[in-house]
Amino acid sequence: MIQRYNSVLILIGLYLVLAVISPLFFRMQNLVNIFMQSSITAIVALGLSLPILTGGIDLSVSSTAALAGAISAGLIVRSGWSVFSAIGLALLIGIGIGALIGLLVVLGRLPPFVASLSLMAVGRGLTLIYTEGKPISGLPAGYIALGSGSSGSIPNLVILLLILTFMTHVLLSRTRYGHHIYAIGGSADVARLAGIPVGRITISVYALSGFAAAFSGVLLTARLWSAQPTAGTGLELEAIAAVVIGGNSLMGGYGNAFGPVIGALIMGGIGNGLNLLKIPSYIQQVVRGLVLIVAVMADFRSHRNNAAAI
Amino acid sequence: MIDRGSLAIVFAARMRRSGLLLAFLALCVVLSILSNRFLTLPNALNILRQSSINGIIAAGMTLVILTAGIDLSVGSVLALSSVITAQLLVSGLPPLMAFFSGLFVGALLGLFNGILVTLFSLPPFVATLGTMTFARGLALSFTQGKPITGLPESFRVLGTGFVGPIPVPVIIVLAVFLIGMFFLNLTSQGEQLYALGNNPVAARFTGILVKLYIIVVYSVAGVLAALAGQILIARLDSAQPVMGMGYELDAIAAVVVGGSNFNGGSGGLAGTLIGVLFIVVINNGLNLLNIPSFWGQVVKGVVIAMALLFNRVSVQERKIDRESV
Amino acid sequence: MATITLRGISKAFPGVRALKRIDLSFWPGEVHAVVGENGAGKSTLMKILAGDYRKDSGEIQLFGRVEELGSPRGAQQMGIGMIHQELTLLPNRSIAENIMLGREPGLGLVNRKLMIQTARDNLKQLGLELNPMAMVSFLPIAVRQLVEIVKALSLNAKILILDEPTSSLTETETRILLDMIKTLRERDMTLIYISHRLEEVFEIADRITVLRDGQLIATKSINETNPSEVVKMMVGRELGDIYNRVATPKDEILLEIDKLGGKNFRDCSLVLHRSEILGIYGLVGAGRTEFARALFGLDPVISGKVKIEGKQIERLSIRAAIARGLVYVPEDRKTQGLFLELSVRKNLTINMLDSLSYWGLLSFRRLAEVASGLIERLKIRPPELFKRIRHLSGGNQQKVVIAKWLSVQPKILVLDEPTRGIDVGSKAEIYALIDKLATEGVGVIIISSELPEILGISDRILVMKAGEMVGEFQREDATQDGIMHLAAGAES
Amino acid sequence: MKRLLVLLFVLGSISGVLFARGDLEGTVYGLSISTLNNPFFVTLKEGAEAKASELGVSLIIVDSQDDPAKEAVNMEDLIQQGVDAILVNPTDADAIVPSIMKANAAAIPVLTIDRGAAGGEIVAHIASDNVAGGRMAAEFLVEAIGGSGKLVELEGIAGTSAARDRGEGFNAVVGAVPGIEVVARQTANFNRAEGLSVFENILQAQPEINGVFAHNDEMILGAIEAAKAAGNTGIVFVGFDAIDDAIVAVEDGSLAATVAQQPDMIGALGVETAYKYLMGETVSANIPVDLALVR
Repeated sequence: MIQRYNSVLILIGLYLVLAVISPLFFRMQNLVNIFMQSSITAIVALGLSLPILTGGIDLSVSSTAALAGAISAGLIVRSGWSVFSAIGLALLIGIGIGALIGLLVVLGRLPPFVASLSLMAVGRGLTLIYTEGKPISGLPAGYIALGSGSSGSIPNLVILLLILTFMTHVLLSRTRYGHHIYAIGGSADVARLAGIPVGRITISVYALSGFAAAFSGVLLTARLWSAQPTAGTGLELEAIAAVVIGGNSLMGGYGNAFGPVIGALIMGGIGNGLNLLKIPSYIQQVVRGLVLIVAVMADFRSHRNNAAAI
Repeated sequence: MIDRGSLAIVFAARMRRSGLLLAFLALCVVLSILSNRFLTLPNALNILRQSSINGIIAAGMTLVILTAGIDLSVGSVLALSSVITAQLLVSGLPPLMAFFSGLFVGALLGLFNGILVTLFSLPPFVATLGTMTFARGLALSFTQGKPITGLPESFRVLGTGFVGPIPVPVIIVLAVFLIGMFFLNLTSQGEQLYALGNNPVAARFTGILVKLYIIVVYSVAGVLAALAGQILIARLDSAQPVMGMGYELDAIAAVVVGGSNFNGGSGGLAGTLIGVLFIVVINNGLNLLNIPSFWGQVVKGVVIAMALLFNRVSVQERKIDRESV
Repeated sequence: MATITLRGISKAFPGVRALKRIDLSFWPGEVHAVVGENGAGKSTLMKILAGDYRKDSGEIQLFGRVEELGSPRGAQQMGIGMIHQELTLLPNRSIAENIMLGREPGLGLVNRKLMIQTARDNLKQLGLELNPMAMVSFLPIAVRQLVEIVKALSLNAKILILDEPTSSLTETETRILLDMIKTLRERDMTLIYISHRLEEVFEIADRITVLRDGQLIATKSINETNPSEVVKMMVGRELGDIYNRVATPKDEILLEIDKLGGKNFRDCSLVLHRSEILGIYGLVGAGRTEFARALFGLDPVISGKVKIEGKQIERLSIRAAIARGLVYVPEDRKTQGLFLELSVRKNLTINMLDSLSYWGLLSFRRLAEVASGLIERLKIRPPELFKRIRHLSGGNQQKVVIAKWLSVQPKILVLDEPTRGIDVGSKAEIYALIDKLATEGVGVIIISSELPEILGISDRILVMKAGEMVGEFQREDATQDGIMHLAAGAES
Repeated sequence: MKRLLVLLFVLGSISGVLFARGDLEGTVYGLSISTLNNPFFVTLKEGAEAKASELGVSLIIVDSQDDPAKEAVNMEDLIQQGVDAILVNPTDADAIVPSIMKANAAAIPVLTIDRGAAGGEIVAHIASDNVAGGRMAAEFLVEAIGGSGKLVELEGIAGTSAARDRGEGFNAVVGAVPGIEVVARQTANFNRAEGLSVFENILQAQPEINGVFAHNDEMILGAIEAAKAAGNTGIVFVGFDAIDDAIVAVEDGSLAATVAQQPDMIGALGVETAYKYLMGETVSANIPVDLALVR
């Protein structure tokens, strides 16, 4: 059980160190900032953690986010749709892209890596075509409030992240569906023998990942007050890193809903700390790479002992 | 001592990838119908030359994926080794020494990856993601974000020279693949590499030095990424810290399109070579047909997915009768 | 009324006729053993019953009604439970989650309390006091097997198919299981029992069905038959004593181990002579496997000395062991011994690649010759060089694992559970091979939890308990009771 | 646990060393740059740094790596540190608006450099005009090939403002000249290696090309290498940005012209304007920096 808390320990340790060396770090506003800054990566990572739990992967999240942001913004600004229905359609498109990856994986038997890589290219292309390469701005206040507003002193983004984390936690640990996701990641054959509809669930986790990606795309658009055709570039690697740093296994079958969020907060904290410490951007990349390695090293030690014991 | 029988066996095994080969040939036929410029000798050489960078990287990536690993750092390794080589060249080091120094940097970074993966048991994805980030940062801070230009002519032969009608990079990439295929298919080390990719535990029980092999494989991937970088800077006459971004995905795509799978132990360089050519030909076709860049990505994604599906269907049929017995 | 009646069940795979018109009935309250060599069609028949395969023709009646089983799920719902030969538990999930997999209580949301309680009740029915929240990966293999059985029983199955349920259990654990099977028979369940261990079959089965080459040879009441008749029906010929020992130990000492200590074992000493077959018996957890692994250099050694042919080995390592002619055949052939996706040829020759290279190049002709030689020598079936090893039967896979070491001309062969889960014909062949190797001067250490095997094959038997060597028997003095007494340890 | 301690130690020592040279005294300006992976912006940054040390103020430089989301994070971190002014070189005119409004709310003056912002309160905008630059390049190119012929346009990263504006200016001019035909329009992502391979491919498809315009110098330099390798002479190449390599190429004649912005000047003017503003001087809202054609 100890390794479950390993990433939490790393998170706390990291934040303490940063607090010691930068007086600005532990200000309430700064901590809220970190939460807010990490929330979009965290939401993508939450969704992405589902295919990863089944032993798959989804690289298309970055372009799905961009496409969903662009379409929701475009429908409102260009076609006069209501905020609600525009976002609804964008989320549906995200689900559709995810489901398509799932179909390619399940029926086409393509490796998830390539299936989602292909759709990543397609999604990026469609975004550029739809936006004609230009950002879409002029969004109504209701839309913008999603990503930029706050309720009381807590930013909406943080509230949404907490809700989604809680929902994912319940989904994974309390629902039959969640149990079946773990089962598929542990062994698809075992799951099949237990009468679990492996194909359908596999398709659905990609759909959920697409949904989370689309939702984060909408939030990103709301945060930036405009839909960017190049939004989310590199988001997939960041989200995967968050999932792994949080202690979930890339091989599937092991992990929980808090891991991806903690992973995102660790990375967000590092980025924020490096900025507050005024570390030059090139050096930041060096430090970030090394910290990633060290953090995962600390986390994986316990896993390894487990594996050796068997 | 290579007898004809063994070559025939090797060839037969390679032909299992024929589904992909067919898809590739189909793509070429379609392109030559759509553009009369496609099927010309200069364009063929052109395609081969453009395949050289991704080809060399993908060759290393194939080895890594054979061991059930992955190397995301190749693009950054390429950049860091290239800027160091360029700096050495500009400061007057003899080209040959600069060249080998660059390869050495690649080997060191690969070695680092290999050690993280084996001795520290890090998942290859994370270990190489870390290297990818920090090596890029090193390349940027080494150059302060600026290109290094003005490489000596004798070095540039590596990228721009010809042997007869054939560009030097084409010769290098073919040499890399020939040596690699030779090694993988005809030597004991190659066969052991497949074995350890298929089941590292059993390989260890058999006395194969699994960790050493894996470290060597990552180092080779690093050297090859550096070699690709040397060719690239020789062609461009300049080294930039931002070179090679996204090359890891291109290389992985080529390897996977070429039929290797992430579980390790299956696939090979022949497939990768077709995979590399496949992707270059798509890009070449998009340019020849002057397809607007927005649509280019859509076409690329769809074509790759279709090719894989096609390949999967043709493999599937054979797989059924083998598995059910 | 019969619980299941099979009429004319046939099944063919491309190129192979796996089952030919099987007619068979199973009754409530009976333990019905199905035996046959690997490839005889037992697994195919059971998979059809479990809904895993579809039959090509024939009909299945359940409680008198003709049913289509459709899927594993369908079979489960009709009351057919199956325990597979390979463990089907998820390592990273709790016992409760595994037992209740696919049937988690509650609508949408899982009622965890109920799930854990149900799991606990199910465990209790088998007399197991396990924490239902414990992760399966932390359980010993034997306990996992018991959980597996609990899982199947908890399905309220009327019919339970047990496919080699005892293959990884120790004697004691096997007893628990067999007692449980007897209890279930009292409850009028139909138990279909597949095993290679005829002594178990004769202990608990009421009727016995023999399959060979996809055909039903006979179904007999247990009182009407005897083990040697069953073996004869299985292999289709008379199969004399399967432990036919010819080799006799020489005086020359091959291996001398002095107070070796490591993880889970300590102060283990032994001597192995040329041409000797030394059995090591111990219950699961006695440290037998750990001892063998350390000897082969797989795990670190804390103390002790090892001499091979009089020369002390300074640092134990796999390569040092192989160089001195000590080789190890691990207990789990699929995960530790075989390259499942590679061909028979590649598996067989993995140890001799370097010696069959000329100027760095492999000679495929020589490799094929050597592999063909081994295939012939060990009667590996089918005799195809390029078949993927995954598609061979367990017995033939095991032969490959042993065969690959023969090429390095081993002097000392350590075999860990060499016949687990393989059929009697292959067993006999492996015993004959071991004896032949001993005749040629190889010293063999055989680790096994099957007492008849240890008694039948060994010249000398060492007993391990709690990490220590607690006793030694010569072939003549060894008895089941004597060994069990030491291994189970009445005094502790 | 031991690993964790190691991690803490590593982090502590890295940041301890770097923190030791931090200086909170004096006026501090934040400089948010769209990307430091491009020499143009590196030069801009250096111009700003030089001016800052001349004026005795300190600069905190953050790099958005062309990612608006990262930019938003960086801007928040700058605001959090309570800088006296923020100079921002936005990744995108629209996406920067919320960040600027946050700075406004925190009463931190904001200046935009090189690229503008679509909203928020801006003290001053210091930039050269990309659309005008595109026009300038087109006019030169049309004249250089004698008023008619076949042109190729190498586009920047699709969706970026630089690619958009330069393309817009260029196409506005060439579209109006009847004898001019743009035979290929392909993206090479502002990247020299891609400029090389994309132009190689275009050379295969188009036997006759009179001139090439690329949205930046990196791509045009790649294209020149491609033409050299193919032995293709007589093509007029025009780039954009006037980076050092391009100037060398103009001098040796392989590049006909490049549109010179003065990034160091833009950076320096930015810092200077902020300084003046904080000293209480009035500054004009729009400070143009001259463009020039280097030929």
